[in-house]
Amino acid sequence: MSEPLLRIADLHLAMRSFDGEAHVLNGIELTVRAGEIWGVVGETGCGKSLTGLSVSRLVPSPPARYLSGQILLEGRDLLRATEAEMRALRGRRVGMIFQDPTTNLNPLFSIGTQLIDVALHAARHSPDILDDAPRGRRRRAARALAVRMLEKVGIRDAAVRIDDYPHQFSGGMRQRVLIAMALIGRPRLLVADEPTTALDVSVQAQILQLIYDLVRERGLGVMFITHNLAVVAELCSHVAVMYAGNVVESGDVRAVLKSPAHPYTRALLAAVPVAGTRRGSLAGLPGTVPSLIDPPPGCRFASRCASAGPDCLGGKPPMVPLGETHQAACLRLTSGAG
Amino acid sequence: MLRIENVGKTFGGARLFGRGKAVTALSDVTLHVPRGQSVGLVGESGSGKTTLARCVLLLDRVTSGRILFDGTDLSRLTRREMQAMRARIQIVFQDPYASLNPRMTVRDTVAEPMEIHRHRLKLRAGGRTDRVVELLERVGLAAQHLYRFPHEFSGGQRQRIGIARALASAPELLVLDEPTSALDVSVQAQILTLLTDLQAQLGLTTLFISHDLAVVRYICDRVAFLHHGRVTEEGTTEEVFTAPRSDYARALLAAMPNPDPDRSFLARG
Amino acid sequence: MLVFIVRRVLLLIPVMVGLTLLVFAITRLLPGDPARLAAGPNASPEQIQQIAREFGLDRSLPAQYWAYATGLLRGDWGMSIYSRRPVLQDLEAYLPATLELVLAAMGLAVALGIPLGLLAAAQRNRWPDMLTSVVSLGAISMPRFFLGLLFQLCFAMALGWLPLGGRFPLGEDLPARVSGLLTIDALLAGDLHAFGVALQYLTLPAVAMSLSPLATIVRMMRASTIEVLHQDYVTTERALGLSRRLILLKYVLKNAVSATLTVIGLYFGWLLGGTVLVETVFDWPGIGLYATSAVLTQDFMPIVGVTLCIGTLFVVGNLLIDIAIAQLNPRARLR
Amino acid sequence: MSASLPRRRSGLRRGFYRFRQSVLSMAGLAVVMVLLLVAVCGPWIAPYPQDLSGAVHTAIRFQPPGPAHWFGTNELGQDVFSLVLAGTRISLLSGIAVVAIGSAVGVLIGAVAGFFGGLIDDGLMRLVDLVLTIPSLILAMAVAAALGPGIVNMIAAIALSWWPGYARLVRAEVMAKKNEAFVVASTAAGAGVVRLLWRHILPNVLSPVIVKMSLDVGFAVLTVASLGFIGIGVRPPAAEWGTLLAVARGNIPDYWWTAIFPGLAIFLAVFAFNLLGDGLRDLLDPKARR
Repeated sequence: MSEPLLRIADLHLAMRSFDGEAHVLNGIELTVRAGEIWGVVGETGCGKSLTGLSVSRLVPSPPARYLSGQILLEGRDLLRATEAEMRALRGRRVGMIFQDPTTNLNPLFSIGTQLIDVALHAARHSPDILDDAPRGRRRRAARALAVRMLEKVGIRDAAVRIDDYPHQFSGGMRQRVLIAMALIGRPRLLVADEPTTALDVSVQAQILQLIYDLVRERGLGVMFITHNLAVVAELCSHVAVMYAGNVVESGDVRAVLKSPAHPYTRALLAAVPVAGTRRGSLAGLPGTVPSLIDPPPGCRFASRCASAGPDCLGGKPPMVPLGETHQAACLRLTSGAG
Repeated sequence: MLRIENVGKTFGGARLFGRGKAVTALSDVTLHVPRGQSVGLVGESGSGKTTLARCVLLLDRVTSGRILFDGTDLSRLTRREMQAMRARIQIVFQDPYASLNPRMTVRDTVAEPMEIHRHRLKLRAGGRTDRVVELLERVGLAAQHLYRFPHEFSGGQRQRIGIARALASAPELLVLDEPTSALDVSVQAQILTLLTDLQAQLGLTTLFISHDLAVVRYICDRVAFLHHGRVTEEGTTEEVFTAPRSDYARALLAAMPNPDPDRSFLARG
Repeated sequence: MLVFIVRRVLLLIPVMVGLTLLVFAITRLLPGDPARLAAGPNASPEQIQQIAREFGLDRSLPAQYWAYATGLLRGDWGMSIYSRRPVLQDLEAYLPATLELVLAAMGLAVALGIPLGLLAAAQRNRWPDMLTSVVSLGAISMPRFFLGLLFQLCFAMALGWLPLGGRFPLGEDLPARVSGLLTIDALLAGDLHAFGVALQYLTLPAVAMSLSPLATIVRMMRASTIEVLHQDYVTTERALGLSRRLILLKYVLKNAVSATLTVIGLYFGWLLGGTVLVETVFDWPGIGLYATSAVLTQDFMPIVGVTLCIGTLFVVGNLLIDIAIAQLNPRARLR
Repeated sequence: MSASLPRRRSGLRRGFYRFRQSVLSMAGLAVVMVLLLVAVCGPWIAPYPQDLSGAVHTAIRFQPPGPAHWFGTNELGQDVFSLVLAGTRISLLSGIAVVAIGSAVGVLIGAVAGFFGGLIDDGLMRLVDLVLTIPSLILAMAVAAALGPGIVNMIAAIALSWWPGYARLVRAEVMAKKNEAFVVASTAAGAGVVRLLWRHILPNVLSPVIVKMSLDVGFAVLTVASLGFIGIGVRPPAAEWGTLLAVARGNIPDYWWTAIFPGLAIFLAVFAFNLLGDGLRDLLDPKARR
């Protein structure tokens, strides 16, 4: 097995708010290798976006505070990197795409300007991106690269449209531009935070296809953050299910979705209607997510879990290995069982 | 129950200064919602589904064609008749945060339709509160919630309040405008369950507007696809989902992500 | 862009018509006898009747307005009772001084306000920001005429650094009139001495007048910069590694300035209103001083003329600001 | 992304907290309270009430500030402290009156324009644009000159230039709120115009109006003083800060106190209302809370 691209180990993050300090990430574990597409899935407030932002160290602190843990990018601990070192990695080692394509492009600059600046930034640390163009020719080389990237993400007449402004593109096209921007610095890891949530179903399918093709072609590792299990099933090779700041179950997408082990994963799957779900048989999840300020000890899902007992409040349940990559954090599971 | 016949709707026209460009939102839409059934209206953004809902709710007037409710042409109503009709058609909105007045208590919000239609419903002020409690219990809330404000509730609870308000004037037709799109899946499941229960208990007729094909397939008896203001496909849910006839419906169904990893369209190629 | 400018300039026509309507309404529709007002406090009944005939007060209002508007176009802006000259002639004489003062003050306010606001936003909630906030709020609250008096007391009377008032020393030769703005004319004539003198006279009134708009621009710029810093695209720019400097000085600046310009347009009127006060304090021979002296002598037509003139300046100033915004923001050109 | 369930309440609570924490907002509130108190009972607590009705003491002209006359005396030998105290009433009353009239008219027009839209909106907003083309001080000057001197005329003149700001603000807010789901829900339930505006829309647009009002009282006081300084509006002997300053202009630099204290009074009042308004904005306007 290859050296992991990204390894998040026991990451704890606290977020100060007016009501107190919330323990929003409670020991996240996640490993992404080149070529793997990891779906990070969970409901509102489970910490999936914060985990994604942490990989580029973009969570503002204060109010956030890393309590412990490591984020290893190609073996290097990002939590110990300086801001300047982080900047050298952003866009060049980690690319990011966010949810809303209408608000993530700067409206007053042509898309070319924005792409070129990202390319120039990346080329300062790895000149090979612009084929080692000498100083005076870099801008021209960056523009040529930007046109190639736009063509690659499916913008027709890229050489002309590069000077257009964001409002001249449709939502799906803007998301393509943002993908081009995220990948122009040739990162190894792509973090995509709900990149298709704001799009229509047919556009979503195109964007998923585009991401899938680019990932295959470039051998990227991907962290794909979403709340939509069906999208995970479509695109991802692996999945990590998050609940209240914990990864409760992770592993190969077939293993997790076909034989979910953690009660939360099961509940989540039971809540999604599929072809053949009989009317009235859909099961909602009772109760609410516990407050993350002074959370109850032990398993954070215990208050909503049908099979919880007093032992569940004893401490954070350990990950139980269930298969080659499949594991889940529940006391009711025994090793090896699926 | 509800018959939409050849309805067209065009926006824009003259203003005092300058002229707006006319936009056709609906053209020649025909749709039938039988009593006691749930009809899904599926479309992507800009398909005209919200415009159609507004026309049914008497919030907009159709430009051509007509909408018949229980045999009455909605566009020919007098003011008084329109007012009476509003008690019979109600709506639940998508965004549970925007659909409740932040400065009104739950009691006032749910009681408002009863106040407006007090002459028809013949409920005294005290009787109204009792009826609010009854409605709250029906949607899974309780009397203890009466005098709280919307911000004290979660998204799912707010949506329940919105449903209680929609039921307050004892409507026959309920328009559900993406009622679960803003909710997490576990909450969505609760609301869908509530809706199916209510439909069974009250014999409601519903027009369910959504872009989520899976939800529509789960909850609707019939379904219509709207594309660029036209109905491209209409039929029973079973028919449409298993053997779509129009290209648009086929394309949309193919683009719909499937929660079964073995049936991924990417894997299929 | 050219289409945008042409359309905007054409739109000035109805606005100007509206402006004359408004001024007409002030002179003819408010309670009070317009003829008596125009004739001045010491007029004889015959004079009043004479004016009433000229105004055509016995005719219908639309006819009166038509006569008034065509009169304006012909250059008939009424007579000043005090100077015994046509108001338009007086305005032509006094307007350049006001323009010079307004341009200097506005230039100062924009040139200092935008960088200061950006800086305050970048240093948000640290002491330079807090200090800027309080000082700028104080500056906005400062009556400009009082500030002018304090400046005179301090820099002219106590320290003797700068002249107390006026625009140019009596008895010295003025540079040849080209634009009417003394500093510009002096430079055009190559007369550095005169330029220095004119600048000395200009400094105190311009600073006194610019302080409040300067503070407003600082606050607006700070607020819009902070707003822009919270936009999603800034997160994307940071996530893809662009430096804080590049983001702030290129991507954020343009957005924040374009938002601030809209507000500057609204506050331009505040600045123009201030000329009346500041010119009065510093005896600056512009249309503002002309207006206040007219108030003292109850000379009505000059007041009306100045109102119309300042209204026009406001409209033109806002047109220029709109063009600047359209230059920055491609979407604004579509409107 | 974080759970936004108790957002509004804790937002308001945080606002109160921050308002109390903010020394400046509290100071503004305190000064406004004191000024209002002085405005109510100024003439009674003035040490030399006879000076307010125009008494002249030539023997004690231009006394510098001292224990007998805290702010000194003016060219007529009148106590400047008493005059400044008495001026509070006129300045604050006219300022508050201007804002009250301006906001009442502006809210009504803005609400009508925003709610009905279409031709009514077009017409009203063109009127607003028109009035805004003349800076308020200039418009007030012209109108006051046409109406003649007097406090009531001055207030009317300023209010005439004051309402368009409210009309614009309220129109924009009403238009935004009009399309919010809770208003549409009420419309669909059959609510009439009055119920929609009164119960649903206006309560939800009140916050920015209140913030603007508190900021505007300061600027209205400033405008009143400016008109006084130009020589329009209140005439001596009625004590008004701007008029006091205009008269005192001739006395500087030798008798600076006659000018400094009225000027400081104007500054203090405007500053206090601005601080209060700023604090209120933090408290009530979630968009500005950063």
